[in-house]
Amino acid sequence: MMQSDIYNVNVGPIHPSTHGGLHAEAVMDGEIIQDVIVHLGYVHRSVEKIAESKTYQQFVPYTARLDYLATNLPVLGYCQAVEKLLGIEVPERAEYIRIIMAELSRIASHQIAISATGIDLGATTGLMYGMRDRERIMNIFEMTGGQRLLSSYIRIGGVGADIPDEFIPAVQSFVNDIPKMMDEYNGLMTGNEIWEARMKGVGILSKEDAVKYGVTGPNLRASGIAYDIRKAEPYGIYDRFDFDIPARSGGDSLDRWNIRIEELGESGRIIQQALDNLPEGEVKAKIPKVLKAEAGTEVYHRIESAKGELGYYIVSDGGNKPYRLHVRAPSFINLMVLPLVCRGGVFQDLITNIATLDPILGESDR
Amino acid sequence: MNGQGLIKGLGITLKHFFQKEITEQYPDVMPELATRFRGCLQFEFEKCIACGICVNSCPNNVLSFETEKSENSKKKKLLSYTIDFQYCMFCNLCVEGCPKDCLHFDHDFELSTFSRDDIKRVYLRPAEMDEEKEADAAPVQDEQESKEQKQIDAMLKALQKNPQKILAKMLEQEEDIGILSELMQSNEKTAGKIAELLVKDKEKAAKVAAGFVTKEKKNRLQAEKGGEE
Amino acid sequence: MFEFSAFSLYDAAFLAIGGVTILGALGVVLFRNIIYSALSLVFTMLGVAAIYFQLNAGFLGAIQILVYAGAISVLIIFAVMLLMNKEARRTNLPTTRTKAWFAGGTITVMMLASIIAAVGFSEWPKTALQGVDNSVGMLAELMLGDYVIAFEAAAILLLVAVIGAIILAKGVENK
Amino acid sequence: MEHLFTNLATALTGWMITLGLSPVWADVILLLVKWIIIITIITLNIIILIWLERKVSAFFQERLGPNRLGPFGIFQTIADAIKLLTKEDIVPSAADKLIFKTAPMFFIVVAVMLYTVIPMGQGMEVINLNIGLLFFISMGSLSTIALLMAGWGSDNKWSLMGAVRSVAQMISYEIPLAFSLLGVVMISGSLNLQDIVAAQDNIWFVILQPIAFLTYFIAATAELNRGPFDMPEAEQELTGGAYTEYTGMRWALFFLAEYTNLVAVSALMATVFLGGWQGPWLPSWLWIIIKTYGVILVFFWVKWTFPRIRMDHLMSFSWKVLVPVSLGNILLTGAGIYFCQWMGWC
Amino acid sequence: MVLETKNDQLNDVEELAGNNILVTTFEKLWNWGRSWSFWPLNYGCNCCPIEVMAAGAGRFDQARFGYEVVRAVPRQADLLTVAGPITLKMKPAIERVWAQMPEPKWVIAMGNCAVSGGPFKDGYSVLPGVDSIIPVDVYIPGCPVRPEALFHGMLELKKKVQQGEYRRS
Amino acid sequence: MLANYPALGLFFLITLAFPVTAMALAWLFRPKPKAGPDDEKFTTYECGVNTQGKTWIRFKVNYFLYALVFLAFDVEIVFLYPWAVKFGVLGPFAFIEMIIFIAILLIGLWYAWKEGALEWY
Amino acid sequence: MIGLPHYILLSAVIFSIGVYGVLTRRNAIAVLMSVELMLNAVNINFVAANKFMNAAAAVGQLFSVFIIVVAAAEIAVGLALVISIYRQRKSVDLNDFNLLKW
Ligand code: SF4
Ligand code: SF4
Ligand code: SF4
Repeated sequence: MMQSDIYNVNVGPIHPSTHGGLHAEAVMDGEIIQDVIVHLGYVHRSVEKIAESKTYQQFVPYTARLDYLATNLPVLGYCQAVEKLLGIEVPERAEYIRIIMAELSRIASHQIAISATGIDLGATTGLMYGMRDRERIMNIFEMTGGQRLLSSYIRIGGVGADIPDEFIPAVQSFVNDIPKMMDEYNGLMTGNEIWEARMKGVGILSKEDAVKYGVTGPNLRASGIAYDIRKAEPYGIYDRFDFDIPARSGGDSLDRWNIRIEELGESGRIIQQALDNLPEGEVKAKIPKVLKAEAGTEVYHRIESAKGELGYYIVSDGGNKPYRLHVRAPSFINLMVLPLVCRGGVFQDLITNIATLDPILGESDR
Repeated sequence: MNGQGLIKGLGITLKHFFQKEITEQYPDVMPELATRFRGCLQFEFEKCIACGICVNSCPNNVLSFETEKSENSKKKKLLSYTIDFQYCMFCNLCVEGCPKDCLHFDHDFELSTFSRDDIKRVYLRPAEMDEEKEADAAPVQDEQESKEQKQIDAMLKALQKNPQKILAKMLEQEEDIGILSELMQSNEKTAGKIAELLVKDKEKAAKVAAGFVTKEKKNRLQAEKGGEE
Repeated sequence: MFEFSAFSLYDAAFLAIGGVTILGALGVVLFRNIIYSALSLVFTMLGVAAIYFQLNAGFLGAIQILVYAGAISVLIIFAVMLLMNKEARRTNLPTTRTKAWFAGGTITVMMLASIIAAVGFSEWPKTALQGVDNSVGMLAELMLGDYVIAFEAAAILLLVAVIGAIILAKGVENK
Repeated sequence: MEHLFTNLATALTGWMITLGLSPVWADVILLLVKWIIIITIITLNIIILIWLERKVSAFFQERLGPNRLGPFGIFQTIADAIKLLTKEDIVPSAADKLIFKTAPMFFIVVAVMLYTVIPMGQGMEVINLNIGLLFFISMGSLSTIALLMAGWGSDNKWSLMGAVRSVAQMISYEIPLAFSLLGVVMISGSLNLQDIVAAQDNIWFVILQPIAFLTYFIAATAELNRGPFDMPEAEQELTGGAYTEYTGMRWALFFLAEYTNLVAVSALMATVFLGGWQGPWLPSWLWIIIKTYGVILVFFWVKWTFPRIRMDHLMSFSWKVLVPVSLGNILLTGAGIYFCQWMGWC
Repeated sequence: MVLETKNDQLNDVEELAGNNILVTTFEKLWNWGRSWSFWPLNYGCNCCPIEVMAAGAGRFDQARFGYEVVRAVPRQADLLTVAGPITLKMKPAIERVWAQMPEPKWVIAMGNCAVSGGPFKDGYSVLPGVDSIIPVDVYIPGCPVRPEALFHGMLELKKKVQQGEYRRS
Repeated sequence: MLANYPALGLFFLITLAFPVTAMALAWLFRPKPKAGPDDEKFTTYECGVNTQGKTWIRFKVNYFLYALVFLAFDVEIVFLYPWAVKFGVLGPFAFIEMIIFIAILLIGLWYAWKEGALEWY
Repeated sequence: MIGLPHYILLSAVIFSIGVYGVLTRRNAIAVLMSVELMLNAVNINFVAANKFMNAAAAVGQLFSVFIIVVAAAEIAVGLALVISIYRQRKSVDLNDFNLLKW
């Protein structure tokens, strides 16, 4: 073939479809991507370092700012990690509320993923529908925590306050509408021939590679491994719920996309069960004003966040602040396969792949 | 396949075309906010006991206050309370921690400013608080006098620091407030008088202040005319 | 008021179009940046199309725009994009060989002189321009009537050209 | 009403001749007037269309769209226009200044030239060209050059990639576009657009030529670089395509030209397939406006529903589907006409 | 009194008519157009941009104000919405994008991160507010900023622009 | 009377004035801040970072191949349009000739297809 | 009055410019463009002669149509040739195209 120039194109850091601060440098040969160099650190806010200067409680709001699309999930993970570290028992009712909030967050995150994929692929209307449905979740968050996005509701030892009266009807009606939403996304986007052509066989991540790179979450499940920490190593009270783990085998963008839509339904199922079994009682355990762990104790706690395995590793030196805190951010690890899945594709596939890998830069750069 | 998906998509958008819009018309219609909505952090000076829990629980050093130990009682006296709102992350920890419920979030979210300095709020000790206390306190003449003097000094300081806020209680027009504060800056005597009156007799203070303003206005008008001629 | 006769208007138009076309043509051979040359070529083609329009050969004018300005120049610009490996400003330099310069200059001048002489010395029939633009139909009748062999030959020529060009451009090494 | 504009034109010419102008000059002035009218139509159209697109897209997305400036936000575009007019003009230092500056002008001139041949009513066109249809197609093909100029002149990778892509796309779709119009030409036997409209006296060509209509619609969408074929402005991919480096008025000219093209192509579609100005009750010029806007609304509908197609699918769709289909349509039309003649229907 | 002021006004008008009434009316028109047509370039890399997205979406619909033409390129943008923390690594990019925007241009610092570094003010890699590198016109405190609050900021900016204040570099 | 093509030329000339006027108006009203030629404002935009390598990229040969096939079909249009105009008059013989003509070019298309010239990349 | 000779003169000038370009340009693509100029000049001749001398028949125009076809074929093959040589030589300079020395 005719030799053409190998040239580098910078996608990002300020680019509409890099999900905030990702800088992917595509090495292109004509229209073919030869390699992608991922530059990270544009959103590095030194969160792990900040953690060392904050008490255990004070750090809670920061965790919400890691994966801000699924606010309650990183907070839940952190709180559970600290509870594990300190041996705090969480009241039953709080556990159920937490599950509801966590799954709502998962839905919100997936809806953002759906919307963002929509706009990245040019289906602006898809974005609007996704965001529209997400607003209902935002309302529920505002109802409980007081803020739309970073609701700051889950606390160490439980949740901030009991749910208000209008909470259950709102959640119930949202859950009832989930199948309708899924139909709409599928009708507008998934079933669309253009959509399918843009996604099918694009950015294939094989089972082996996914495992090798440590990819988790929907991306891993799209590659054919039905691995979900909610099932594999149930935390909280997830073992009480009956739900499925959707898995596909292709590992391409379409599968990753479909997995997310299917997970909406599964999350809906979990919320429904939690609503049905919601017990009465306290929502926050009695915890001391100053939390201190024994010196030298350490804990690693992982949960299934919307993006994959989110782990917190906390080391204590006996003070009221963590000695060291590390976050195993799923986005960071999932993002590492971006060059792998993009190689050999065309330029537009890069955008598709970024969208369907659904990284959150706040989490991966920390 | 074969375009059925495309047609279905067209159908969906067409359906939505005729559906009702979900838009909320914000500036015309205020949004319905949840009761727990956290807009702007408000502080009630009167209730605060200066215990410092809020300051300690805030993750980001948003809150700070100045206290003064008074001689006659062991209690700390709160002089000013600062909310440096630009660092707040609306986590509600301070509100939950406060034993006296003097912090709360209201529903005001329209906080935009043209200058970064306007974001910070400083709450100064309102004068009435001390007055009420005085009424309760035992009437020891000398002590009271010295106390009064102190109050006047504090008031003077406050007046110099933030005249608008205090004067706003006496004067209605913003223009007048500006004039008076200017006047006070240039003339210490006036400031002293107003501070004294403020501490002693509120109504009289208002009257005097109004008088000052009208006088100054006249002066200025004349000065302007003179300039023109 | 001025009184323009139809003729003088026509003449002025011819002079303007001809001038622009010649300028464009000069641009093609004189610019040192190949992109400028190529755009200049487009300019010339539009000028030639204008001449066709002036000659009441509307169909040919439209074809000229369609094929030359719309297709051939795109092909040329794409080829330039394919072959660009130098600084743009120095892509279309004149030859360095003095012989070529000499030959080029002489041949051009001689040819121009001889044609001008030939035009000037010949007797030209005093015919006027035919005003009706009906060439489309006539062309079709000729094309599919008397000249049908040429017509099909044109198709074959195009076919061969396309195949040949694809083979050449794609190269043989990937076989 | 029907002959309002034609009568006005005749009256104007007559009046000018009585003033002592020669007919040629009277015609020149009439042409000037027509030009002014066309520019007004274009600008008005743009103002309405941009607003309409924002509104319509909003309704598709269950939003309201502009509604705060003027009734239903109708003055929104005017504000935008004023803003764009007074924006600073930046020419990047790396750009090829001459080409960079001429590209938008070239683009808009080509776009305006399209309006010369469109019949805007019975006997209402700027110039009644014999080869109107072909002229339209050839003028449309010129915009590729303008795009290439913009892409090359900007000296920016996004611009160049966007330009080259859109040119590749436009040339690919020009073939099916031209081929799909052939069927119509075969039936009407003329390239004159007025004749083509007249030939649809009894039946619109969209009924006789449904395949051609569909191919034309798709190809026109691609020619116009509209969604789902909006490669040059693929903001999520190429940030701004060929127009990346353009600011203020220059960018506005591109934008204007795009919408000008949209109206022109829709008007041609209405003319060729939807019976042009023909229609009952209403005056002819109103009919063409209604039909054109109808077509434009469909363009909007398609754009705001579909995701952007991938470049390679886009190209192979043109060559591997549309070109054969449109060629087949020609053969079908030919066979159909012979069948008709044989049956004695026409 | 009333008469006097009227006379004053009349004098003013006469004076203006003498030299530059045209200019001022034009300026007014320009400012009107500019204030109704902010085309934002959204920079954002944390939570606040999500609220920007929400502001564009159906429930809040930025389009009502005519501010929905989000540009991906600084060249056609009028308003740089900085949402989220500015890290040291991002600083040059922001500066460049700001420089590449054509005049007149404005900046909104949205969210406490952009205003002051916000929650991450203790971090070693976060700038103390975007106004340390580029001039900011409107500050919107909040974490995150509600879409309505963003609109409020934009409407405040509109007032400012209509008064004819814009920055020339 | 003004004939068609002169009118066309005239129209073209006036149309040239349109963008020129627009630009002139814009020039009149737009702010012209002072900036040196090396100002950061005039740098090439590439998502906020420096461009790498030359911006004038050499592309793959496929663009050229597309243009090539396009050229062939564009020339075909030249023949098809007169034929279509006269279709009703020319008779079936011309129709068959045209089918042959199209068929020959379709061979070209088929060849290009087979050779992968119609593949993007 | 403008007549046929003027058109022929115009075409002569354009043709000569084309010849000059062919002989003095170094870039192969520029040479091809010059050839296009020459072909166009010929076309002008054909059309002008047809329109002035025998307007009833369109043979001249038909010939220019064929010339357009030839020109298209020429430029296609020519450019492809240049590309294929470029692949070997990494240059479009005609000075480097001395194939016999190869
Ligand atoms: S809400 Fe949180 S950050 Fe804000 S002042 Fe209270 S404790 Fe501090
Ligand atoms: S916690 Fe409440 S009472 Fe104590 S200092 Fe803070 S505001 Fe005052
Ligand atoms: S201000 Fe708060 S919500 Fe906004 S980006 Fe910063 S941390 Fe996120």
